[in-house]
Amino acid sequence: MSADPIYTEMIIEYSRNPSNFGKIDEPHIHRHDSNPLCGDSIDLYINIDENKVSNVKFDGKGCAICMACTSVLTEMIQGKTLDEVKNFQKDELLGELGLEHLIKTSPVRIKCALLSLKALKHGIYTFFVEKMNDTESAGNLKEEASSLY
Amino acid sequence: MSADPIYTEMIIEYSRNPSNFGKIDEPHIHRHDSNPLCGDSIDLYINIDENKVSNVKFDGKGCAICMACTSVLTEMIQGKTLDEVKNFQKDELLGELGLEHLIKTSPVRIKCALLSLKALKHGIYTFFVEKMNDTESAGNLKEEASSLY
Amino acid sequence: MQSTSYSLENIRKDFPVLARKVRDEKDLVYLDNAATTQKPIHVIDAISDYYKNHNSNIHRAVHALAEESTEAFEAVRDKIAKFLNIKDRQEIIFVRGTTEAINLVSYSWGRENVKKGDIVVTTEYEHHSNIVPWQLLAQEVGAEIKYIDIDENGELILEQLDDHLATGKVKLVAVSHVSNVLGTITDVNRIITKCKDAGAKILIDGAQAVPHMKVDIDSLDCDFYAFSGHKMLGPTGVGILWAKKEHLEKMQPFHGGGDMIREVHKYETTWNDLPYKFEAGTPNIADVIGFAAAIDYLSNIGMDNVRAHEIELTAYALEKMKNVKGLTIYGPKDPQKASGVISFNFNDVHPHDVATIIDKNGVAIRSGHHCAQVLMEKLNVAATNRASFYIYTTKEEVDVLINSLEDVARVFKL
Amino acid sequence: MQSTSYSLENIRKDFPVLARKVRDEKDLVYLDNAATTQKPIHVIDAISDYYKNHNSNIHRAVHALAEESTEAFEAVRDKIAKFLNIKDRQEIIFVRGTTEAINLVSYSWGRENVKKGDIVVTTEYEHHSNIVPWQLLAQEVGAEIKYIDIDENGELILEQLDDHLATGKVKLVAVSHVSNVLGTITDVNRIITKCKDAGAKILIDGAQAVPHMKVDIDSLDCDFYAFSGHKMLGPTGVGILWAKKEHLEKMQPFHGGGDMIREVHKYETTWNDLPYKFEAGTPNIADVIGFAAAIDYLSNIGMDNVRAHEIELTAYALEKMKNVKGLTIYGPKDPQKASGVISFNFNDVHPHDVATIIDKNGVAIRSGHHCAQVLMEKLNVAATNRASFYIYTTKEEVDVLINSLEDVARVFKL
Ligand SMILES: Cc1ncc(COP(=O)(O)O)c(C=O)c1O
Ligand SMILES: Cc1ncc(COP(=O)(O)O)c(C=O)c1O
Repeated sequence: MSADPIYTEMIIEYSRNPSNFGKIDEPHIHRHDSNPLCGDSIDLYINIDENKVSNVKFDGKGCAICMACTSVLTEMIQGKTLDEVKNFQKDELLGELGLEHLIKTSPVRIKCALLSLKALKHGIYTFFVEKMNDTESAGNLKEEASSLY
Repeated sequence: MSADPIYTEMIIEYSRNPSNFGKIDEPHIHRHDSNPLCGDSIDLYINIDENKVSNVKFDGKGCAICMACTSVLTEMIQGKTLDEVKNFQKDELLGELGLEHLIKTSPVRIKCALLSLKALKHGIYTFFVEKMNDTESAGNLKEEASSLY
Repeated sequence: MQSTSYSLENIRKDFPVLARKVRDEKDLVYLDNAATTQKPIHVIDAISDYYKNHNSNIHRAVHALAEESTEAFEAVRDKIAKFLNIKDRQEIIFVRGTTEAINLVSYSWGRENVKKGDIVVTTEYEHHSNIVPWQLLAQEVGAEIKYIDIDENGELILEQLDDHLATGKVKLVAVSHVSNVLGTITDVNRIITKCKDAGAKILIDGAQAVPHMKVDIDSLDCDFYAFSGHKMLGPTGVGILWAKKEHLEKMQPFHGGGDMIREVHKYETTWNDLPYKFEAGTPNIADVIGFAAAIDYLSNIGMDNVRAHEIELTAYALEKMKNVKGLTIYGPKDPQKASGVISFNFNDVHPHDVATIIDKNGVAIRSGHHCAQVLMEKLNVAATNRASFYIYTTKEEVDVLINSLEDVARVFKL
Repeated sequence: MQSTSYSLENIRKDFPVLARKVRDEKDLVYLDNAATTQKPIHVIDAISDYYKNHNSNIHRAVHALAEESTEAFEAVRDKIAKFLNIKDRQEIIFVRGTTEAINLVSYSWGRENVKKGDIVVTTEYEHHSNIVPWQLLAQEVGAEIKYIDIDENGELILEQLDDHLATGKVKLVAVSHVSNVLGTITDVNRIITKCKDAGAKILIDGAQAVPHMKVDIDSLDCDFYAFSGHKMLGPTGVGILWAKKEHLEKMQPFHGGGDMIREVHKYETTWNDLPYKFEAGTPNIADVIGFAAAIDYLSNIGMDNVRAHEIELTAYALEKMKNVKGLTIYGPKDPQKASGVISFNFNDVHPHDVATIIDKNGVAIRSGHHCAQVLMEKLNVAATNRASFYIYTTKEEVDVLINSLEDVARVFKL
């Protein structure tokens, strides 16, 4: 069997040992999201200090792709400014795991890969609007989240 | 053009000059029926004396087939006993106008031909049940009427 | 005969049924296109190909066929968006037809937004599909139905809409873009402007418009738009509801079931994103994919050419009909104001009898109330004959129709 | 290989898609039949033939094509009546699928008959289509949903139904005839007897039963029965609601529109006879006619043979699966108690990953929640893998499935 284009060592490893798996009590941002098509379901918890991601955790159930992508996402946004997080793009995330090809090859599995990013964008949106009363910064993050699939 | 199997002289004649066209005030039986598919719509009025049809009229709008069949129906039941009317069959009616073939050849037009018979059976049923309180005689006239199309 | 900028002859070859002989080897003259159109081989083959090579349920599974089917199905949404200039594909909902689309609005939007004492406005030339759902709603919530009447040319008397709107109680104006009996093209732009000013929402029944002319939903800017695929070369069983996202987001779901949910728990459930929230259960996958071939076919011809062809044919038919004694024509006499539909009566002969007699010559027209009994009542007739044209209709076929009326005259000794 | 009294080899030749190669020239092993089945050439050709030779709208027009189409369409009702032993064809209503059928009951019967404080009973192994419509209803009228739980064998604990019925508040029991995840065959006869004694009505979701075993509606004597054509060789977009006439007669219409009316006036309307009262708008004519070919095909094989083949395959698969380490199987282990559906999990590997990996070998199974999230919650899993068989499935295909699990083990280093 040739090397699998999806199930790389890295993805299997993350799926078994996800990064930042757990929960934050009373987080500044909490977003639950799920994939209505397959049942993947995650909770993303973020704390913001001085406009930066100071802590991020997630828990939930999902396939290897979902677990790996969520792990990597939490790693990548740790310490980033809100602005950086706001502009974080799916290509960066997918690229990190060599999954860019899913966009073309698997309309179903791409949803597993992007579930956490969707939750992140929605979560930041809500934070801007509800906690900071700053609809301007929130911009079209909500539409961006929706358009992720 | 060969002789038309539907539009015989007789049918054209009846459609222009329907028999028993008109209304009875306060009739013993009044039944309105219409064909939901084409919009034919008739009212049938019947008086019963000594268990016999003493008077019968109809009015409404319909195609030549509907007008001819309703005319012939009113002619045929005039003076008949309730029992005879109850057992009156579609073949007798269609036979009178040479339209038996419609059963096979035209599932749509057969409905025009039998609309008055349907109204008749329903009307008699209601008469038995509501005026005579005689559900036994009414029998399954209602189902028979419904099954006419 | 080439009657427009496209080749009629080539087009006719694409429609297998047009080669049919009916009733003792007569050529079929199909003039019942407002009821449903015929299908080009492209559409028929697209459906077969789907079943022969790809068939699978969609959206959920990850296997090869499911991916192919899902992609093909969702691509149709994009195609429709492009065809009708819809900016957001999430606003396109697949249903069975115009009837289901309107009922969806009447249940999911209507039950929430139309209350006791409110008014729903519709018109005298509506199809039953755009009357009965509002009657059912009105009865349930205690609202009222008001009509916009038509004038002697078969056009809406729009001043009546002003009067209705002036009550301040109108929640919705539901009107067809084109009348299926008279062919009248509704001045929807004027109606929409009036409704916006008055704060009323507007639903357009486009069943007879989308097949026959260019429709631009973005620039129309109404609230709801409904149409059926089978009246525009597509398979039966596919229709579209378009609605503004702001409405769809607020509306309760209509049908509950698979695909329209996000998470189901024993006692509560959350809804899926748009458009899926309104697409419960396995959709009519194969026919949606077949419908795409219909849109391609019409796009290739060009909707402006479709319209031009119908104007030409209608003008031709109206001119010829002028000379037939005993013919009454309903609706606009100006082909620019109508789509390719002509309703008529012939002397005192009931339309059913006309249709049966000319059917012997292979001519298929519709006779009856055309699901527009309110209009029949207005015209004071039980029924009319209706000849309706489409992209494959020829002038020769119009001639056959008109010549056939001579047989009717002979049978009825006129 | 001939595994039952019919020739599997000949049957497979009737299904064009089974010759498909997927993912680098692998033979397709289609084990997603509970989602939708493949279609024999007979069904595909019936649809093409309809569009090529007969296509017309139905019920109203008198021309040749309309008569042919109407007759073909209505003949399907008779065929279904015979297939399921339904005594009265007027009780058969064409809808899009099981989901629409159940929603029709929930709106037209439910809104009238289920009131505040009443109870609707359903089960832990229901498809969302038989849960969400009742949740929507319950929410609207203030009724309650109660569940019949399942035991460790995946069978319903019917004593709980007794408890629910004992409250005297149960208006409806809505239960699937066969579970789409576990394959469990519900003891519907016992449930129906209990419901009758308690005066509760019963709706059966037969989506997974009618395709796989002989169903006799007359002798069942429930109140409502729903199923989908696309899960039994038929086209997408066709489903059936059967209901007792006494209910249909009393129920309000669901959708308003063409064909379901008798007379429409401006402010009031009367309804057409059954079944048309519930069939508003142009139905999915071509696919209903295509569905007839599916019923013929299954009738020719014989439903007893269909069932025997599935029992044989399921027994074979269960036996083989016993030897695979790390496999958890959900539901009845006795093939007599289940239809040809096996749900399983493989070690700690998420079903989505299993399905994606074995898809490379051409194996199409379903992974996910199967529109049964309440059941997933009960089983305490996010998802399962589901292999589901049909008349054309072979033992060799089962072998390919099981061998493919080795690839999963290799990738996940198990
Ligand atoms: C048990 C059961 N009920 C209902 C449904 C819904 O059927 P459909 O999607 O055809 O409406 C399905 C299939 O998805 C099913 O398996
Ligand atoms: C104007 C109009 N509205 C609605 C409909 C109903 O469309 P469908 O029967 O496809 O639901 C039709 C066609 O019958 C129509 O002509």
